[in-house]
Amino acid sequence: MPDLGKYADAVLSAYGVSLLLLALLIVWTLRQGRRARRALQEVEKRSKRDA
Amino acid sequence: MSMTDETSIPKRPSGFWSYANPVKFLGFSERVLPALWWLSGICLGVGLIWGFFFTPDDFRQGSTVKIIYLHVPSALMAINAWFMMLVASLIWIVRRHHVSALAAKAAAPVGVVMTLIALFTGAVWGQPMWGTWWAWDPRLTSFLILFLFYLGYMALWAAIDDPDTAADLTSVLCLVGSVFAVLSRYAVNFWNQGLHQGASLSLDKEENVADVFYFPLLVCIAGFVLIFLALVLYRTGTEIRLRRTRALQAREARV
Amino acid sequence: MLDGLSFGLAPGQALILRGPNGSGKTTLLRTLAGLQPPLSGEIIAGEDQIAYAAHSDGLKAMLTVAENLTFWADVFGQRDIETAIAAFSLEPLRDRLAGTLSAGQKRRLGLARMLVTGRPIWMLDEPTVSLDVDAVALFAGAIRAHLGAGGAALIATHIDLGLDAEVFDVAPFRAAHDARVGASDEAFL
Amino acid sequence: MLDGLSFGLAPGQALILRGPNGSGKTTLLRTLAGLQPPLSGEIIAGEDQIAYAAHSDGLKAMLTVAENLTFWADVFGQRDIETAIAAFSLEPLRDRLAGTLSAGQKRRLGLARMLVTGRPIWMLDEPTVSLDVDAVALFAGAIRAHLGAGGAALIATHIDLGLDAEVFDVAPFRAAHDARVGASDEAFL
Amino acid sequence: MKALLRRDLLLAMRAGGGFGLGLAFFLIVTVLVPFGVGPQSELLSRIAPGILWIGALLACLLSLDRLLALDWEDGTLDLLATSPLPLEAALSIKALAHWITTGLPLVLAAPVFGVLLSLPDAGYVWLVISLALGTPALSVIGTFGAALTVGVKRGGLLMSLLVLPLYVPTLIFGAEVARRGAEGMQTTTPLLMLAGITAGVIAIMPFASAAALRVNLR
Amino acid sequence: MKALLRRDLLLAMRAGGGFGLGLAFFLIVTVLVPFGVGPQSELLSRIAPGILWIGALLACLLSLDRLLALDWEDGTLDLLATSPLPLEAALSIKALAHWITTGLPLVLAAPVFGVLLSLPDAGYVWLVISLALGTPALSVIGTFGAALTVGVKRGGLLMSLLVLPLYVPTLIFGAEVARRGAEGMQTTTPLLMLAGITAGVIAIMPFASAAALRVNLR
Ligand code: HEM
Ligand SMILES: Nc1ncnc2c1ncn2[C@@H]1O[C@H](COP(=O)(O)OP(=O)(O)OP(=O)(O)O)[C@@H](O)[C@H]1O
Ligand SMILES: Nc1ncnc2c1ncn2[C@@H]1O[C@H](COP(=O)(O)OP(=O)(O)OP(=O)(O)O)[C@@H](O)[C@H]1O
Ligand SMILES: [Mg+2]
Ligand SMILES: [Mg+2]
Repeated sequence: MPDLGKYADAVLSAYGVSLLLLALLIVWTLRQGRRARRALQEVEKRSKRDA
Repeated sequence: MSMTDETSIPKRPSGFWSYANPVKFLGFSERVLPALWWLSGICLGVGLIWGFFFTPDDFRQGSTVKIIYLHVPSALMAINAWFMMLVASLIWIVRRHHVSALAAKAAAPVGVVMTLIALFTGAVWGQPMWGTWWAWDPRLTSFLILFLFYLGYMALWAAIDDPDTAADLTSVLCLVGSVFAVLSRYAVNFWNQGLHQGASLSLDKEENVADVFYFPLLVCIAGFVLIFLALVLYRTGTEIRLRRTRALQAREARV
Repeated sequence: MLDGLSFGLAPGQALILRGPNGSGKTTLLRTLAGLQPPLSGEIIAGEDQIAYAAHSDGLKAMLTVAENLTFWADVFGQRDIETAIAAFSLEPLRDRLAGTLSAGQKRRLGLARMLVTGRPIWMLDEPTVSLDVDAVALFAGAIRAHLGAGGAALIATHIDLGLDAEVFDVAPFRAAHDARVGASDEAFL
Repeated sequence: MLDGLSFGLAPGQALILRGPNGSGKTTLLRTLAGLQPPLSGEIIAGEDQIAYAAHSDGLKAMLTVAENLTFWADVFGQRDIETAIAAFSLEPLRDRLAGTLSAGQKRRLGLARMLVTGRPIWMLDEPTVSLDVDAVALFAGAIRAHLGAGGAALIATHIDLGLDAEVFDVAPFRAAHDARVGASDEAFL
Repeated sequence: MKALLRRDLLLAMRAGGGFGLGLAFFLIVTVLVPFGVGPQSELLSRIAPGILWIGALLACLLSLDRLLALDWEDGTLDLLATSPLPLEAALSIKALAHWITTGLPLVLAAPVFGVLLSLPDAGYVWLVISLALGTPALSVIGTFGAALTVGVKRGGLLMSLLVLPLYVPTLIFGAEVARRGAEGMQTTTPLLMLAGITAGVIAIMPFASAAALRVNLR
Repeated sequence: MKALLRRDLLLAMRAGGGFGLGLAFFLIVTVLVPFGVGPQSELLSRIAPGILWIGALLACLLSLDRLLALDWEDGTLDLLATSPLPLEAALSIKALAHWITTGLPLVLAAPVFGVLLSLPDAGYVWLVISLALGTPALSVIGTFGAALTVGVKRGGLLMSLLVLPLYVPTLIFGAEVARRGAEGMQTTTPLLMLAGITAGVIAIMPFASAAALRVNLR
């Protein structure tokens, strides 16, 4: 851990919040993607069965 | 991915424009995405760790200079994301490729998060450097307006049911909003007042920041570019699947 | 929506469009009027020859009958609203606010609007909705006069107007794929 | 609107309301449901026995079929939505957003809503609009089951449901004065 | 009761923008002010509490439009009125849902926007407290306005005119709490007044709203 | 052209509230501010130009809702689009009508409301000049927002979100003119910028509006 001196708060919060936002975005994106994939598979299965 | 074994796909042009075909696009993104995820992870990891742990403090800014590794790449990408959306919108307007419109839609949330990161890190950096969280300087101001445009853009997509209408209208909005994207990048050149840094990354070596900061910064920028690409590609795939689900459901509803 | 459909319309001729609900008559008329781009195919005869009357009349409740007509006449660069008023016997209603008219009277006013456009090709979407028998006769008379003066008319309707016009049934031209699946969905199927 | 009209409804009995457009059927049903105060006369049987289904269904496009039903079940203090789903064969549509249903499917969902209210007296305003033949049969079956379980139903409709119900024509009871003249105008006439 | 609340929140989330739009409007008003009055932070910090309160109030106001109108258009209100739930309760629940989707995000986001207006450090706590206490009153009063104008076509501006005067007392005491807090003064008196207004409004307004709505449903 | 303008003005007068509502909203916002920031006249007079500009802007914004929606609902827009009048011209005229019914009354009434906020004497002239020069831009930009959202049900809040960022430059320079005028400073630069924005917007925006409206009419 480098010595951040009196600006430790600023630097750490900048890194913390940014990485958190990025992580949230990635998690949200992946979850949405997985859900969309599942929904599509379901409908495709159904439409194949009907066809 | 069962969409690939659909047989009734009409013949489309080859070359670059062939990726306008949703199926072809999905296949492509499926292939390159793993590499993109890994590369962006590596670049971000290396760049941020290098920047955070292994660079010296600046003689004036102290340790706050480390914020540069987040602030500059995210601000850069926030603006570039809008330009990417602009290009995608133009392609949609001119050639009416659905994938292009969906790519613009998919990029917006990524762009907002980049904007938020840039705003936050900038504010946190500004407190020690300028003595204030926020100043109404031209670059900051137009950047904030760009943020509002991102919100409006996403809200407009969400509000309109018909996807083609939504794509058209958001394209028009994107065009108009580009004014502010340009301003937030070049406002410093137009008005030379304001607190914010001018170009410090120009290729002209004289104006650059010192090398110790410069190289890790470049790696971080690469990381942000790559993660942006990965996210947009993945999200575009999601949008395509959602549209296909919708189309199939609409066909079902008839029966 | 509709596939492989083609027809021409000569001056002095009327064409009646038939077809079940949702078969695409309104869509066809809107496309011809230039409000929607056709998916494929082309329209000969400029848009500026066509006057279009939709399901809704575009009348302002707070303007009088005469004011409504004058407005549309001005927009189309015409001056004379008297023939239109006479043709649909709107004389007694002249200074009533359009909002106080009954549904049938409103419709008559909406049709009178076609006369003040001064355009040769009329496209009418279900013009006789909520008209009673007398008014339908008035309307048929107006159409005949218009055709006699060298105009043409394309009318989507479910009832018999007593015009000796060609009838064109759009039902057989329904595209094979389902109408509900909009053009935009197709790329994803 | 309607004058001198009176009728009773016993458990297990259905009554069909007939009458031309604008004769006051909807108004009568809304009055009975307690949404409008009657001008004169009285309603025996508490409002809290009555479930009312209007022209519009009160469905939310952004909720799924099951969520829509669960909501109304909760509001009426019921739990069971399965019988309702089964009665109108909504099972395959269960997790579809109501906004993506076709008009007929929406209507079926709106009718299934009656089942989850758990109330004995159903008042239905043109329940079969936009239903096809199969769905009408489903609906008639649901009505029969409801009557069999001791419920009652009051149905305003223009078509024949194939129920052995009494038919009640409201037309003869139209008030002498014009319906267009609202009650509030009368004081000034 | 719970069902109605759950449904309203679900709809706000699904329909896109239920939560976001009010907040976005608040943000915009806050951003506009420095553009309007100029960016001197000493001036901004003096007017910050008041402006934040006005912004919150306008954001609340503009989202009232959707509070009842959508349910009115698709017939839900008719059906709710014939359900076992008393209309007063239903409207209270809808006001609560409106508060959760609009007021609560405003309360939570207000400190962030305070930064934009250089709110003095001492002000943040009091701003949040006053908004938390005052915004429920805004939602409840707004429900009354919405119930009054639900039958009017494009009644948005009309509703604003009816509702704004009713908002004034809440605004006066709410902003007073935030301003005194920011200036390090005693806040007890306006705080009590604000609490009193909110409590009174919550107790009485639903009856007025239900009465107005019954007339409109007729 | 003239026919459309005449009709829109006639409708605004007959329909009740065309002229009045925007003005009333302006009044209310102006009245709310002293409640919010406290009644010290020295403070008020400093923020008066900015607040008056923001008030005018919000009043403009809220009346946009009716600019196209009514014509959309009753089919007039369809018919106008098939008329010989180019849609760009029709929309410019409608923007002009909107300005006459909303912007112009604001310009005329602003001095009166300036008194409420103790605007310094030197400020009145410049406030009126800046509003007269800036409000046409607000109407034209607003027409674009209205054209974008005309198909959206209850799109009022969404439209605000889209339009407000576009209003920012006008606001910045408009308020700057008024403020500098009130403080007795040089106003040429912001005045030129304001005039430039208005001219540019009037020249370009109608095309964007017409494009958006054509999409919505499809
Ligand atoms: C809330 C405050 C801030 C915001 C919104 C902000 C925004 C931006 C934007 C929009 C860019 C331009 C990116 C591009 O053109 O690609 C940028 C770049 C930059 N910012 Fe900030 N910034 C803020 C605060 C700061 C502070 C406090 C510093 C340092 C003291 C700083 C240092 C830099 C540097 C060095 C660059 C790169 C300059 C260039 O290459 O053009 N920023 N920032
Ligand atoms: N925006 C839209 N998106 C998807 N489908 C649409 C849209 N607009 C219309 N349709 C569909 O297009 C079909 C044709 O509609 P159209 O209004 O042309 O029918 P029509 O022949 O005029 O019927 P009617 O006799 O009832 O007026 C319908 O099935 C309708 O559902
Ligand atoms: N708010 C109102 N003000 C004045 N008249 C009204 C109002 N609401 C309904 N009416 C009139 O009351 C009469 C009865 O309407 P109602 O809706 O009950 O008819 P209905 O029998 O249900 O007709 P339909 O078969 O078309 O549904 C109509 O003539 C109508 O114009
Ligand atoms: Mg039709
Ligand atoms: Mg009825």
